[in-house]
Amino acid sequence: MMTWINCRIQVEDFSLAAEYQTLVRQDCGAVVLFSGLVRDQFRPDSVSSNSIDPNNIDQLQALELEHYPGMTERSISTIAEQAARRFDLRAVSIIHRVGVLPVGEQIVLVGIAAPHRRDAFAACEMLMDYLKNEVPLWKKAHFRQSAEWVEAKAADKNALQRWEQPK
Amino acid sequence: MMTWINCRIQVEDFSLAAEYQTLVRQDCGAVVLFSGLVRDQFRPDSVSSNSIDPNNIDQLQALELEHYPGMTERSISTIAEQAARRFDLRAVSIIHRVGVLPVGEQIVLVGIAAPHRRDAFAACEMLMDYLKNEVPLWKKAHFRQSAEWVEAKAADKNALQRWEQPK
Amino acid sequence: MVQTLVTQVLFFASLREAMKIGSLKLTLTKPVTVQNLLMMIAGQSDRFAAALAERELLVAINEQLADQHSMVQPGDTIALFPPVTGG
Amino acid sequence: MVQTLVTQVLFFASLREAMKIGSLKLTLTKPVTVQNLLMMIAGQSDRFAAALAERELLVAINEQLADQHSMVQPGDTIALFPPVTGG
Repeated sequence: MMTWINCRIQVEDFSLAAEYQTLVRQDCGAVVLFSGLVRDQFRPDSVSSNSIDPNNIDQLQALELEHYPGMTERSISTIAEQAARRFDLRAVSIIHRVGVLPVGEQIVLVGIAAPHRRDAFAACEMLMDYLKNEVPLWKKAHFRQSAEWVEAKAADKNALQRWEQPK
Repeated sequence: MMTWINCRIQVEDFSLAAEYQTLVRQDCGAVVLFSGLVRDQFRPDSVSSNSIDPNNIDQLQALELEHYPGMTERSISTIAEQAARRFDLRAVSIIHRVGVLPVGEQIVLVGIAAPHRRDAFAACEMLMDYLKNEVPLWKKAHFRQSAEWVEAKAADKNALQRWEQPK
Repeated sequence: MVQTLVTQVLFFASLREAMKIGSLKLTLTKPVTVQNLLMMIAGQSDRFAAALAERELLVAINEQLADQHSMVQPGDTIALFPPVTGG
Repeated sequence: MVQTLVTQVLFFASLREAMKIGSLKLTLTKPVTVQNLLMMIAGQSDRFAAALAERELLVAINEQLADQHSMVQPGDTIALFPPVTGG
């Protein structure tokens, strides 16, 4: 059974509603959509990092997304194809934005259409775990008073173990 | 932390895009949406059920959804509150349609907004498993030449075990 | 003033169709188990007896899921239905 | 005609900032391991050496993830970067 796969890296925002419409099809009873957004984050002010004074917190303004043009697209297509081989899917859509994204902006969309919900949920989660670990994208957090590269999380790396298959 | 909960039973269609907008909030990095749709189904014609002649298949026309007014709403609110106690969620939206829904129509929407994706995915899956097992809703399948009540699936019942917690 | 407490029993989905009624009313003089109540209904007609016997049944008392051994109080609203298939 | 095969090395994210360059070109006369290549780059300046030493590094050869022991052929495109944080 063929799976329709649509992967895009873009600066522009995307419409979740429009992507949903491209995913829906008559032989699919389940559509799962994941939208990742730039979330309000706070941290102690860099000049007084031991303070718990609420006036001394630095607030995230934006995330800056860098990528490796060419490899990023190829890498996203590869994980989409892996998901399509592993689960019974009819449509996969992955859109990842790059550039400077202020708080509240959409970063990433993963959408899956499948005959049954378990395949759709599993594929969507697997693709998010792979996006976090295997695709050349990097986030820089711009706070009001400073900026720093986001560190990779052990929890994201550990999440990959769920998808390991016996050889 | 408060969780905003919105549960509705309705005959009318819903807009996934509009529900997404109500879920999005600045402290949430993850929104997961599940949309369940009436899917094309085929089965051997009831007058020749042993035949594998492709001309003798009966095609689903619509699902008819019956509910227990009052208990259905209460039961959906209860499972939403259970999910909100168990996971770190900021918004939960559950909409379930009733009445006659032709192939291609939306049946159910479960939407979750959470600071982190794992809570959002888990809550959305848990709510779908509970909707399939604990909420008084019944589907009748109307084929071209016959109609029959949908049987509860063992797989849906087994799925509940994932959410059992040690006492 | 003595109030007669009517116990209403609702049927849904395939059970409603097999019973050929959506609900019936009973007057209970004392609490009974769900199992007792089913026997009382089955005793009213062969059709009811067959409808109740031929499928797995779930029961709700006042909109809360219950089981065969739960007590039904006079005035309660009981719902009987097959396993649910929503979602 | 003898063609000189230039090996391009790309840097991304925090590594790019620490190197203060996005890429550099090397002329390899024979295949080397990724580890050898890193030593060649580190040997060019103290800043390069510090930038490469102070973080976990991932490597891609011709847009495919590789490791320290993978062979780099003259003409390959190499990318060096910190662990990814997209999604």
